[in-house]
Amino acid sequence: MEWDWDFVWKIMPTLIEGVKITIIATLLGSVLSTVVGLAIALLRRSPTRLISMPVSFAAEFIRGTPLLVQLYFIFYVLPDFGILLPPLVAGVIGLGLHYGTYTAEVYRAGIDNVPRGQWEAAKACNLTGGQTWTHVILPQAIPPMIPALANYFIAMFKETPLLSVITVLELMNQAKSVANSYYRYVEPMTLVGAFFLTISLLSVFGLRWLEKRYGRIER
Amino acid sequence: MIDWSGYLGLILKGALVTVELTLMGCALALVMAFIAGLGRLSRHFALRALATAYIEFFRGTSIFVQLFWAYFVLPLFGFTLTPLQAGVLALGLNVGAYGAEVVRGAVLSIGKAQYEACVALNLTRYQRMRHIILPQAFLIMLPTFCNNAIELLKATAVVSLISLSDMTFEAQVVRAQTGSTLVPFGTILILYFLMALAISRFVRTLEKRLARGLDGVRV
Amino acid sequence: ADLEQLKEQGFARVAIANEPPYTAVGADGKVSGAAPDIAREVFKRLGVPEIVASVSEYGAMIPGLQARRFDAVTAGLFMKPERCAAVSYSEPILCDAEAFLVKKGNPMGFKSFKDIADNADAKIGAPGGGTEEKLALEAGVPRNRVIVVPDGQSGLKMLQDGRIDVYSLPVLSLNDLKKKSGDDGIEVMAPVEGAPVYCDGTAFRKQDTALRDAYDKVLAEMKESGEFAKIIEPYGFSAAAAMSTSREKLCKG
Amino acid sequence: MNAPAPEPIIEIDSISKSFGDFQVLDGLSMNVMPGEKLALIGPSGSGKTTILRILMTLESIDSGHIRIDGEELYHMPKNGGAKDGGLVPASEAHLHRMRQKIGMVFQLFNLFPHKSVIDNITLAPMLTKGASRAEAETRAMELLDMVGMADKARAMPAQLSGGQKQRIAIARALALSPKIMLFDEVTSALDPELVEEVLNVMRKLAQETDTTMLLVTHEMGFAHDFADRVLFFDAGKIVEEGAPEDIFSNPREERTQGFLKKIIAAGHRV
Amino acid sequence: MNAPAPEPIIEIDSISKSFGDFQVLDGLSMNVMPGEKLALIGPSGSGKTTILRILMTLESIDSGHIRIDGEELYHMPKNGGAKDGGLVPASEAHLHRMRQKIGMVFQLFNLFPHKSVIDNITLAPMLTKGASRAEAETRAMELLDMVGMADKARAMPAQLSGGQKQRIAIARALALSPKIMLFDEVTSALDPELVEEVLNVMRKLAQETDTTMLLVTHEMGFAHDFADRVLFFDAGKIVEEGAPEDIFSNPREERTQGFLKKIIAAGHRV
Ligand SMILES: Nc1ncnc2c1ncn2[C@@H]1O[C@H](COP(=O)(O)OP(=O)(O)OP(=O)(O)O)[C@@H](O)[C@H]1O
Ligand SMILES: Nc1ncnc2c1ncn2[C@@H]1O[C@H](COP(=O)(O)OP(=O)(O)OP(=O)(O)O)[C@@H](O)[C@H]1O
Ligand SMILES: [Mg+2]
Ligand SMILES: [Mg+2]
Repeated sequence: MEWDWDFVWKIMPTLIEGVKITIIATLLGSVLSTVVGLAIALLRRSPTRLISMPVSFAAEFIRGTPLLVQLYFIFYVLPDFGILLPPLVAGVIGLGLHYGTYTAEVYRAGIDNVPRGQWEAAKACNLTGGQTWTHVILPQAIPPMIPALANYFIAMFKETPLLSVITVLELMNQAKSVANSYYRYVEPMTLVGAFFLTISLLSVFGLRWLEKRYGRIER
Repeated sequence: MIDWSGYLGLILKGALVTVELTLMGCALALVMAFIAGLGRLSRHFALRALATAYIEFFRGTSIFVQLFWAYFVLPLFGFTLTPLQAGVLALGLNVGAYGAEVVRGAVLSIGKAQYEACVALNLTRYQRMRHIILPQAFLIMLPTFCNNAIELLKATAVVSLISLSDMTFEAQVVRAQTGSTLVPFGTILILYFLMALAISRFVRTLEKRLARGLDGVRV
Repeated sequence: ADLEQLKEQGFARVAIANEPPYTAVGADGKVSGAAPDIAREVFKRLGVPEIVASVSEYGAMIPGLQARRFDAVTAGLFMKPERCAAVSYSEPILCDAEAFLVKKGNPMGFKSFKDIADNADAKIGAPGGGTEEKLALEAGVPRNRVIVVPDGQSGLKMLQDGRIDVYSLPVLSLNDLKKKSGDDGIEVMAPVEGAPVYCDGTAFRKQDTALRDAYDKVLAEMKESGEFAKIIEPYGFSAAAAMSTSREKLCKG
Repeated sequence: MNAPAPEPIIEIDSISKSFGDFQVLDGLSMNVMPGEKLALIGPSGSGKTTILRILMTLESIDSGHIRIDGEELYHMPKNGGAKDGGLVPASEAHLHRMRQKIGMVFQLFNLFPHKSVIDNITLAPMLTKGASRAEAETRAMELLDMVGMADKARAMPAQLSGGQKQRIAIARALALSPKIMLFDEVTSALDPELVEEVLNVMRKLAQETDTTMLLVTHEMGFAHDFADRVLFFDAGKIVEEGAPEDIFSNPREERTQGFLKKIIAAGHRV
Repeated sequence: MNAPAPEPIIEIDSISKSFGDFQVLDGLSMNVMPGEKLALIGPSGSGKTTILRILMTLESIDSGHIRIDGEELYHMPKNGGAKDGGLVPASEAHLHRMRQKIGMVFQLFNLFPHKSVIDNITLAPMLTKGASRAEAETRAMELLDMVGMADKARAMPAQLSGGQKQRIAIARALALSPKIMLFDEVTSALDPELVEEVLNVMRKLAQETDTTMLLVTHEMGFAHDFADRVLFFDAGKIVEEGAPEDIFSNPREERTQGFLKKIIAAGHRV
């Protein structure tokens, strides 16, 4: 089967429609996972075991099971319990929750990497808990996390094809739909691969820059 | 009346395929991780370039695209793989690329001090790697390898897309035949989680074994 | 593959869909259903004792055939001119008409794809790359109101949850879905006005016409003898419909 | 003079502290008078750091009482101050109030690496005392002057040498004007050549202010010059105490003698 | 005695070394005689560590020559030894052979944390000299005896104190029986109380073996006792050298005087 450029041009507009959805889903998913991750990280540190234990278990459970299956659950099972979400919203929630459990680990590591001496110095300066977090710990913890967070956003981007099972017409779904209508797999799949590869290679440079900019804090 | 026990048997049969895929995929990923990870640290430009290309390509393109390629496009070039082979190949190569970065990072994280002690003791390059760097680096790799293995386990769900009858696939079959979503998908969620748990238990035991006597070395 | 090869290996690899009653998978994992049952019987008479069926997505069937992953597709893959150009079909086997699954009483009054296009609020669910998707688009339903649904159960669920207003599949598939759901709040609207009756055939690789011709010969004998009807009618399919048309007619469109 | 004998500013009353199975302090008691300069010396692991950390509320105590300036540190009156004599464990708010009286300088400086020198110093006054930026900066510049670092006000900590960092850390602690200052081996992480500049600042401090100071150190020579009183610790107990001349020249206890001998042999001047 | 004057075991011949723009050594020359014990002292950043690291081939040189035991270290004869006088940069194999003559002990010990004490010591002899395990262990036990650590042969490094780790590091370097031993501030990372045990081992070593030793230290008292000759470095140059008595009691150069004064003021004994 040989490569057909005319076919490529013909399907391009359809694929670009898919790209748009893919990007929107990734951006919204990133925002949600950033928030969810911080919430999980802070709740897991709670001294109350009644809070920290269930949160830990839920996070471990979500992290140990495939996003694909979780999406099925959110989209097809939750309505039985009265929760009916539009496809894109369900997809963003799935991505956000799933990747939130990863970003929670990034936050945890970032917070743990702030030396104990900083907590103690904050106490010796008589700062309150809230002041310690906002003025001392988070400003030091967050910049070094940025590259790791960005890494997960890129991974999330590459998992958006899963949203096709809940009828979101993202790039992969558009490509499959095109492939199904014309019985040609090579061009759509290769284009999708090339697209992902391009974004990923660009993001490698972006990440390098982020690492240089935020990666280490001088002590 | 639905024969649930029979359908559960079907899902368990799928679980076996999932386990098989995970084990073989992990084995391939481990081998690739060491080859490419050490390749990136090589003195020879060609090896470094090759390893980098492999890593960036497989990390850059989505696992979905890789699967579709391995399954639908490779045969057009004359390589016909069974679904299982295609699945193991795509999963192993994909996760191996991520593992390679873990290997590289761990080797680099063994400080310059250990490297210098080796020079002072007149060990050769190979002896240094074999006796000093890798044994210490491996311990550092293990936790991340554990995460990678769980990632691979979860990614096996995607092979249902190339009609390999893994657990997710069988759940979809059961869903179509019985009309129930909750039961098959609830079951596999739990099974996936148990498998993930088994992986982390195994790695943690291994880690404890290897770390014996090393307390206080790693923070 | 040619017949000799298949005889030698002792089985034929066929792609089936995960869609009752075209295909059914028993609790013991055994594959039955109208399409595989016919294929099994025909191949047996051709001297190929067994079929190995693998469930596949509709969209993946023809590429899989081309990539030599299957020797044949027996899955309710309806004959249409474009498909006839891509594969070699046998004579018609399972015929079915398009139908709509709607809420009880068909509240929006859909009789045809055109009706859906005319109702700006209506959303229709259809399998990706399937006939129904194409019919809907051709009737003028805009892309954003045609929801690509991965499988029958998902479509049923989305209708029940009000995510779509109508779900389109062949009559028998929808009947089966409705029966399994046990839901009295939905009904099957058939036949859809203006939608042609479709028939599937067993699909072979484009160049495997010799195998296809051998297959046709046995199929014709079975139709003649009434065995054909005996196999497919319990699943609800009509043998008469299949025998009243031909590949030639269907492939012309 | 006929003024009544002043009250101790720190009263430690038979406190105990364990880490897991390991008992670091077992019923320790001691008093410190206002303005007193105290040196705590003793072998590694004897609990010197632990005492300072307890006073700074970085560790809690298992039993006993500590009074700072006449007020309980780890306890507070039941019923919000009703004088029925009952005590309950201190709330975070109580600890917060008590910490205003105490400042601490750490071995590893613990400057905030993401803030400039002046911001390190002004942060706490602005946040905890509600000082305006202008006030806080004026005071900070005075302190920087005192530690000889006025020209580095806008530098980041990473650009400073260890000795400079430690002088900033001292200024930061002083910015809150605590009544009590705790110093834990403030020179032991410094290059030998940088030690002197920090010790000079501390000598000045000891002479110029009447702040109460507790100092843990291995620099016996400095302890000698600096302290009004020296406490020798071993295994969580005060083995010997007295004026520096007595402790360093005529140690009574065998353990003290042994310790000083070792330190001298290791090349330190007394 | 009429034996001919022995050849120097180390000849350093106007070597230069820069890190980026920063020139650490600029045409430095010096010789060391076999069996000599040399102390290198001088302010921080003066290049003492760099010299040791260059001798251990941990850094390369930009120009100049070094001869160890009469053989070029960083160069080798062209054409595999043909005596045409031409030299080319040393190959890895040449460096490997030359390193057999030199051992080094680091400030931070650099023990292999995943190997027991005895394995740390036997590893290199078994790998680089092809010693059998039995031979290597016999020799290791002798060395452990010498450093007073025979009872810790099976311990892991993490279970040892700093002083114990450093004694193991010394034993490990000695296990290869190098002709030259390099020590870079081997006590400066230790708690003051642990310094003495390491210095004792080194004194013993200096007396008992005729290994050539180069020692970088800030412990002036120890340098005084240990060394046959003291070199005072500043900014990559030898400012002054001589017998310890002369250098420490009557330093000629102003820079030396200033340095020693500072060190003494910081509380170190000379
Ligand atoms: N957080 C902790 N957990 C467990 N043990 C601790 C902890 N902090 C201190 N210890 C132990 O308590 C003992 C006393 O420690 P402390 O730091 O007070 O000693 P020190 O007198 O300051 O010694 P050094 O001169 O070495 O600083 C030591 O044995 C130490 O190991
Ligand atoms: N790898 C390097 N890259 C850049 N500069 C270096 C490097 N190693 C050493 N230097 C610089 O070279 C100079 C000499 O360093 P060296 O470590 O030899 O000094 P030293 O005399 O051992 O000092 P110290 O007493 O502090 O150990 C210093 O200014 C140092 O900053
Ligand atoms: Mg201490
Ligand atoms: Mg040095």
